[in-house]
Amino acid sequence: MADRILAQYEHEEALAAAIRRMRAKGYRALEAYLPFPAIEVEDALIGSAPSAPSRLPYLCFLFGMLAAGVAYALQWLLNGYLYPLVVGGRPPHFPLAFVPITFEMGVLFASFAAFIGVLWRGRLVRLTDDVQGTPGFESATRDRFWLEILAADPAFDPDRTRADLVETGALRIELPEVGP
Amino acid sequence: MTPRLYPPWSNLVYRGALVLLFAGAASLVIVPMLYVRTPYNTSQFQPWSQPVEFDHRHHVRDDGIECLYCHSSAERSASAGVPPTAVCMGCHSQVWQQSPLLEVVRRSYFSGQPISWRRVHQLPGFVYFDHSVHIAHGFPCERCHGDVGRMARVTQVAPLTMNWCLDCHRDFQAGVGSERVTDNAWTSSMRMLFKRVASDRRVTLLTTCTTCHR
Amino acid sequence: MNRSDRSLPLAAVDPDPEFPPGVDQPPAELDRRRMIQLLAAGAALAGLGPIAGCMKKPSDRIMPRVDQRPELTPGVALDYATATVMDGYATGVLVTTHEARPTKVEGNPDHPASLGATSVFDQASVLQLYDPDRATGALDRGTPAELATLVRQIAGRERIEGLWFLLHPQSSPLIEDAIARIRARHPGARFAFDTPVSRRAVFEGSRLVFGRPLEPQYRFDRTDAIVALDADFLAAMPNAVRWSRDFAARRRIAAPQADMSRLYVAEPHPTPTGSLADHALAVRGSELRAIAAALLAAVEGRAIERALPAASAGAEGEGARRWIAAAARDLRTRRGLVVVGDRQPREVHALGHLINQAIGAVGSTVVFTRPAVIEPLGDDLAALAAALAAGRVQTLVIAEANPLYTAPPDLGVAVHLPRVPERIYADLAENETSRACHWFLPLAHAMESWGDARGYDGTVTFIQPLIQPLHAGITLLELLSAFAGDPEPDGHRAVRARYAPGTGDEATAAWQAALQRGLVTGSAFALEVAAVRLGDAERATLAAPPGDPAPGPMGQMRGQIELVFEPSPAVYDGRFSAIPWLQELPKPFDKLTWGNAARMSRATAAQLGVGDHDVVRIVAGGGAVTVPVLILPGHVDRCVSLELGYGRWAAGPVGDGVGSNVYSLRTSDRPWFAPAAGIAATGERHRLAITQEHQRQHGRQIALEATLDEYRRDPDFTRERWQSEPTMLAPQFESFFHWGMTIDTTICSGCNACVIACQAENNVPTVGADQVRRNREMHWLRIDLYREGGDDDPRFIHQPMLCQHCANAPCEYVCPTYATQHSPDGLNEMIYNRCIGTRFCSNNCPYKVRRFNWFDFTEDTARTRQLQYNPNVTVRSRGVMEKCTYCVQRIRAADIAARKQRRDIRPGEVVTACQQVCPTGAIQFGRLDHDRTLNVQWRGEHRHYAVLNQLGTRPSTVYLAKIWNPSSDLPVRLDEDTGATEGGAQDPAKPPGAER
Amino acid sequence: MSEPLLIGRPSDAALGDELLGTTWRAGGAGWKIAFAITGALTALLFALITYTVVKGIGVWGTNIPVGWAFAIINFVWWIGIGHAGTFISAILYLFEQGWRTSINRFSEAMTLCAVLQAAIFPVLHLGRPWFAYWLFPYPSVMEVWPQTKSALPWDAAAVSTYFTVSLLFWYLGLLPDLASLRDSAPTRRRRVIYGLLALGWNGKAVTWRHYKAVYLVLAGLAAPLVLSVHSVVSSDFAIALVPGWHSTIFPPYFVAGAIFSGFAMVITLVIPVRRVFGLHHVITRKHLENCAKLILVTGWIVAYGYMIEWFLDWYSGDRAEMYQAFVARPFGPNKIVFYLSMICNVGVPQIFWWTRARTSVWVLWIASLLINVGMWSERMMIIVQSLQREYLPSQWGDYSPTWVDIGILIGTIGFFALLFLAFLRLLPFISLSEMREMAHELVKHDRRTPAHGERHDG
Repeated sequence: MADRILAQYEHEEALAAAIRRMRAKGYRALEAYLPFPAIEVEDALIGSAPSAPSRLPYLCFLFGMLAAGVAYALQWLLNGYLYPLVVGGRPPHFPLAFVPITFEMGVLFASFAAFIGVLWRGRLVRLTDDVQGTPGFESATRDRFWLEILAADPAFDPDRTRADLVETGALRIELPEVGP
Repeated sequence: MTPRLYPPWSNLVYRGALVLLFAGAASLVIVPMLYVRTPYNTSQFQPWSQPVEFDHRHHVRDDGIECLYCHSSAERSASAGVPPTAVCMGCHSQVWQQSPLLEVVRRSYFSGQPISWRRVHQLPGFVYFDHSVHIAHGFPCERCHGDVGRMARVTQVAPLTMNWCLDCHRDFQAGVGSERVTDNAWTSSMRMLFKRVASDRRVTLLTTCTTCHR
Repeated sequence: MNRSDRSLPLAAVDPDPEFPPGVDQPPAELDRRRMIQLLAAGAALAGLGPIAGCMKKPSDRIMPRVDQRPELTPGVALDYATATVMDGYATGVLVTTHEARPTKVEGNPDHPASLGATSVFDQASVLQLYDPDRATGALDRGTPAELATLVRQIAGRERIEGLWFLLHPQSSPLIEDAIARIRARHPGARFAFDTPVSRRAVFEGSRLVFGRPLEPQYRFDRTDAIVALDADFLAAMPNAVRWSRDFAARRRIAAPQADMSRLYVAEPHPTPTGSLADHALAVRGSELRAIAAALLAAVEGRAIERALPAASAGAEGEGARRWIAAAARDLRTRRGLVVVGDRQPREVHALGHLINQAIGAVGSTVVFTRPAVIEPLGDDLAALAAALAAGRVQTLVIAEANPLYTAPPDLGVAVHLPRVPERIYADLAENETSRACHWFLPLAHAMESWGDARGYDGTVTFIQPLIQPLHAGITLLELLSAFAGDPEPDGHRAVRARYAPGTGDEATAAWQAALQRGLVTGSAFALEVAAVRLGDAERATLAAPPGDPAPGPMGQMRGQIELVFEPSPAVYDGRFSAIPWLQELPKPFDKLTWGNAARMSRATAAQLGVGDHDVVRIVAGGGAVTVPVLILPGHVDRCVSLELGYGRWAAGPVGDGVGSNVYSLRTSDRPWFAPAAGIAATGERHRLAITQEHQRQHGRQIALEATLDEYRRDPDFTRERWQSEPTMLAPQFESFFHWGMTIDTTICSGCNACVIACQAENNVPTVGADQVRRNREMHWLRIDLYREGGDDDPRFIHQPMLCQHCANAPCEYVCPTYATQHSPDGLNEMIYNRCIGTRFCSNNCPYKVRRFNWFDFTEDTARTRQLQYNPNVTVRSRGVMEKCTYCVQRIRAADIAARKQRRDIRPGEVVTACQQVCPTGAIQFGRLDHDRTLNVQWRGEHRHYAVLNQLGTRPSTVYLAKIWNPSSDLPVRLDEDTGATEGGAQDPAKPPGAER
Repeated sequence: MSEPLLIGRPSDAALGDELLGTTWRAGGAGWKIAFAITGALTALLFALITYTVVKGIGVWGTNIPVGWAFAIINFVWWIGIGHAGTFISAILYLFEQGWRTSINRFSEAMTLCAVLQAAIFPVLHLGRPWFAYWLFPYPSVMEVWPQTKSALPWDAAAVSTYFTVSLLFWYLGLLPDLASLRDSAPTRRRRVIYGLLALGWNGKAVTWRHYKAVYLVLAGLAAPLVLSVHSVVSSDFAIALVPGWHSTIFPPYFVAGAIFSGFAMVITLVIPVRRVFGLHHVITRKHLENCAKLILVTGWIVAYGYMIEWFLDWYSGDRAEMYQAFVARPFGPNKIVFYLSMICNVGVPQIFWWTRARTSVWVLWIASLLINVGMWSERMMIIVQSLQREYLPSQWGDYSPTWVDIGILIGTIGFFALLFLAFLRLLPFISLSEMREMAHELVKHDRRTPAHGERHDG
């Protein structure tokens, strides 16, 4: 038995309308697949379970500040403490000169956090997943918009849900095979 | 439709491959760092074979000969020096004068050809180490050379890396003031090997670069 | 001499097993032995290989000595007293040896011709020892022969008919003895002593006036007014090193109110002496006789017009007359002295003696002794040439002299010499003449020889070997002894026999003490009474307007261009051509390396329609050469000066083909000044290798100057260049003592001795002409030349420029790896092994004293020359920056010595190489808390300044402004903005006077 | 009247086929020739790099006093060119400039290729490049560390950060298109390969949400980064006291110059690409015109930088600075670069006051080439001419490049072109997902305003 049901729509507005209708019918475990980030779909999904605003920017900020702090501390340690050689009559600990590297390291690690954050939250770094291989699903990265309702949804019932989706004007409806 | 592009198990392979890739890249950095710290790279503990089976244990411990008796220029010169053949023959014209072990020494002495010893402690060319000033400040020989009196074959015990030099140069007092320079006081020297945490790391004439690099 | 004790001589020691005598190994073998030596010493020469962790150190071998020698401690350098000899005149030197390997020459402070300083040639003599192209053995008609066999053959012969010797002038008492013995054994033997830089005219001049050849001994330290007539007594005369020190004693001014000597110089082209002159008069060489005659008239109170008739018309003549009048007044009223240069004819020397007599200088500022050289007026090359032409020479022995290269073509030596039935040649290396001889005997280098020689004042100086001969060789003394019949001549035996005949312990100890001193105390010549023995008629002839060969004061040669020859300040007469240090030495006024040029004034160049680097063809004396032009401000018009010693063709790979051979333009009757038969541009260009192309300051106040009057009026005229600039940085290392250097530009003559001394001490490589053209020369110390005033009448300031060791060093903070950083005792340290070669430090050094190893210059240095390397200084590899370290190896050695004795470093304990060698003593160095040293006292003088002080770099090197002492009769105005206005008006790529 | 950003309203599928199809449609002989030429130049570059490392940097024309020359000029020039890419993709994104969409991927790739060229030089120009790792704070047994008061470690940090962030930013933007390729490329082999690169992207709405948040963050990070990088590069000169370098104006003036040269390079590249791939409806005149306007603006900032420098040199009263500005540069050795930079950087952009110049492809292209030349000359003027005439006239020197210098410069151009051509052939060089987003926006917009074709956008 399939653990989810997938419905295909022609464009993002149809998908957004479908989401609203399905939510009105009590479906909660909704997810959409689409070839570009459509604002209508975003809006329609607000309130469904996985749709909280991304908190990755906070992670980036945290990593950036942490890296900047470490970068400054390292410069102090190496130039100001461990072997405080004197150059050009400057004091070994010379904060002004330590700014550029501090800044750069902050940016670098914030960027790492951002990139790795997306991969992590999007459960990426993989080759395939549960919906890949569903007939016609390759259009999700091309020109079609897909709605997913998980079997875990309390309102889910294979036949009724399919009927509900047909009502929303889905172009096709697929039940992906469960992986071996 | 075509079958699935990737089978489900491919995810594991993919992630494993990526981890290996990153680990490989990291090891390119980490492995050399570890390597330079190995005794192999620093030439520590390598029992070189020498042209003469000279046993320091016998000369130092049994006979009680001071280090400076043979390595006399250590007091006056940057170089500690390996004794001239004549110094060996000073004693061995009297004792063991027939020993086959000393054949190389005798041959050198009478032919005028020097004995070709293998260098055990070698610093890079740009390091100017001066034995005499260390001796004058009471650094025991063992501090750097280990307890040669217990070595059948002399090996290098200290890594002779720059950070090893700096440990003492930062904490200068640690090695000074020993009563007798050539005491075979290995144990007390060991204590000194454990560097006290230097509270003041400011650059001094002992830690500025031209102290050793000129 | 605080660096290391002067140790016992190698007198009675056995041969060093590392250098078995008599071997003639190829260089590669030498290299192996060198490596063994170095490893035995724990010394570092191997250069900087990759030292990263990825390269494991190889295990090396140690080869200790077999025997025990108490005076030899591995790693401890020894200094031996010996001598260098140039054309007969000995300079006492101390040679530093490391493991029996001479590395550095220093002056012997006890020697009167040195006083601790040396010339560039003395410095470079150590590299001559290691010349890879030195002869490795005797040759008999080009095939190797056994030297000892040839020597025995020589010794076996008696009464050789038609035996002639051609030697450089000699002063050795032992050689004098040998010559006497040769004359006894071969009754007809004749000796010609000659050199291309002959001083014969000096002795002819004194014979003319005093009746016998005498050597003037000048007392510059007692002289207040000096008139130098074409006399470069600070650089190009035999006793110049000593005279520099004497001159500086009266020239250096310690306080504004103190007095200083005044110097008048008349010369055709700028010389080190001329650059210190308060009044330099540019005159053609042939005109000096008229100048001297006029000066004599002036000091005797006669009108000078009779002596300078033709001059009374032109402005030039007017300038000369005023110069003569002012000089004469100073000569009369102050303690005066006239010095005549060696290349002037005897008449000018005679006039000089008469002037000195007239002003009462004789006996006070100049005294006379007999000449140090043997037979100063004996046979010369001309006499030999006459004998050659007449076919009277059956056996010709030439040692060191190179007549086929140097002889004037009109003597016909090249034609007649090959007709001599037997020709024997001896020198360090084969050369032009040796190729035309049957036998070639390799001479030993002075550092491999036993011998003696006299200093300029007659002091007997010992020559002792410092190294076992690198190749089989014979000394000149031994060669002459062989001709005297000794089949196994031995220099050591001869020296012992003459100076220490005793054999007891006491005699040996005395002998060793004498050798340690390097000279025989009290052996200087006694002063001679010099009375003028000149009839009135002769006097009148001298004082009259001279006829040919120097017609008219500004006379007959007016229409023609006069050629002036000069021994090269770098390679002398060509005998040092194989020494790369000297080839690459920037010559004092044109900063030209690797070659010579036709130097002339701007007006003359314009007249000829040529500019810098344009090749001209000069015809004179039956010869013709092509040579590039170089415009030299301060050069007299209608005159071209040419340096001797270039254009050799058998000097080995270093010297061959460098520059143009101008000997072919010389004639025997006018060796120094001759009219040019023709000069014409060839249309070709040859880019000369010049290290400094711009000599104007552009108003930047880099090298400061003032007249004595100005200095007295405003002693703090340099205030803008020493007052510290505001800074936000607190000083670092305040509690430590600091090192510092002080350089007095008033007494710096630009003689270049410091440049070579630095090169020798610090293993500075040479790079070759092509790299010099690309601005890649490596000298750590250079002498910047700045020129003020007009092109016709320039004032020169020499500014030795080396790392300034700035307290706030701009180079340090831009280095990403701490390869250059500051030491607590105020040194700007350069750590080669940490350098990755970003060159940011050099870009940011406003003094541009950093040098970069663009290629592996050490690798390109001949292996034997690498034997000269100082083991206490790292040899730099490719890709690292290097620069002056204030001789940090000497500082740290003193530091270690002091620490071992638990004392402080003593004042004067550290002497840098440049300080040690400086003939005038213009460089002082020391700790800034040693208040009683000259270094600190000088820094307290009003006229001190820091170069580019306005940048806030706080240099540790401080300069003293150049003070001029012009006569009130000839006012000099120092116009501060000369350079700026001119520079602004013209193309900056070619600022005035430096269009190169 | 403004030109449209997208001509026509292609369907998603058509747009996809057009923009992704560049990766699989066969190229003609022209491509082979282009690859052959750039490949040969790349081989020349690596041969000359090898030669330099083996023989030493003495094979270049550098000397004392001119310690830096072609290598550092090339470094600054290439890294400056890179700046336009980041400027387009990050700063214009933050300012919601719609016209960036069709050229941002392309410009980012240009950035990466240019920074790769630049990255050759900081290491190659070292006397001992094999010790370049000493610039990084690794745990060394020497216990001597990098000296971070020097601008060179700042450089190392800034350039490596810049390259890394640019790469992440570019790759993140590429993920949806790689997934598209995985799903729609014509052969299985291509789909497998692109699938490996797509990291499993599936277009889930939640991923898109994080993606958009992070994309904004990265743009926000890249914007100050792009300013900081050239500021740091300018510090290589500004922290020194060489007359002609010692100037506080350098950071903003360098940044403006970088963007100036970068836009010129964008135009240089985009015009032929657009023609070759026939993408006139996607990359429209509007895009070119906007680039031209930005060139005019940044060109004036550069010109202002020159003028302020002259003013400060005069106002300082410092003889060395004045000589540098008013004598050495216009009249000294290598003065050609002074005139080239004045003509190309100040003179040439002025033609963009005219709309016809801004919209004429040929004028734009030639002007952009001249500006590239001008900016290279400007760096030579700053670096070489300044070093030729420093404080002590005794050490004034001059500089002329060797054939190795010139070969390496040409080689980097070839290598850059090779990488860029490879990018054009292997990856979608216009962001499909963003184009789709824009196309849908425009369609919606068209529906609201019927008279489409005469609207303002952007």
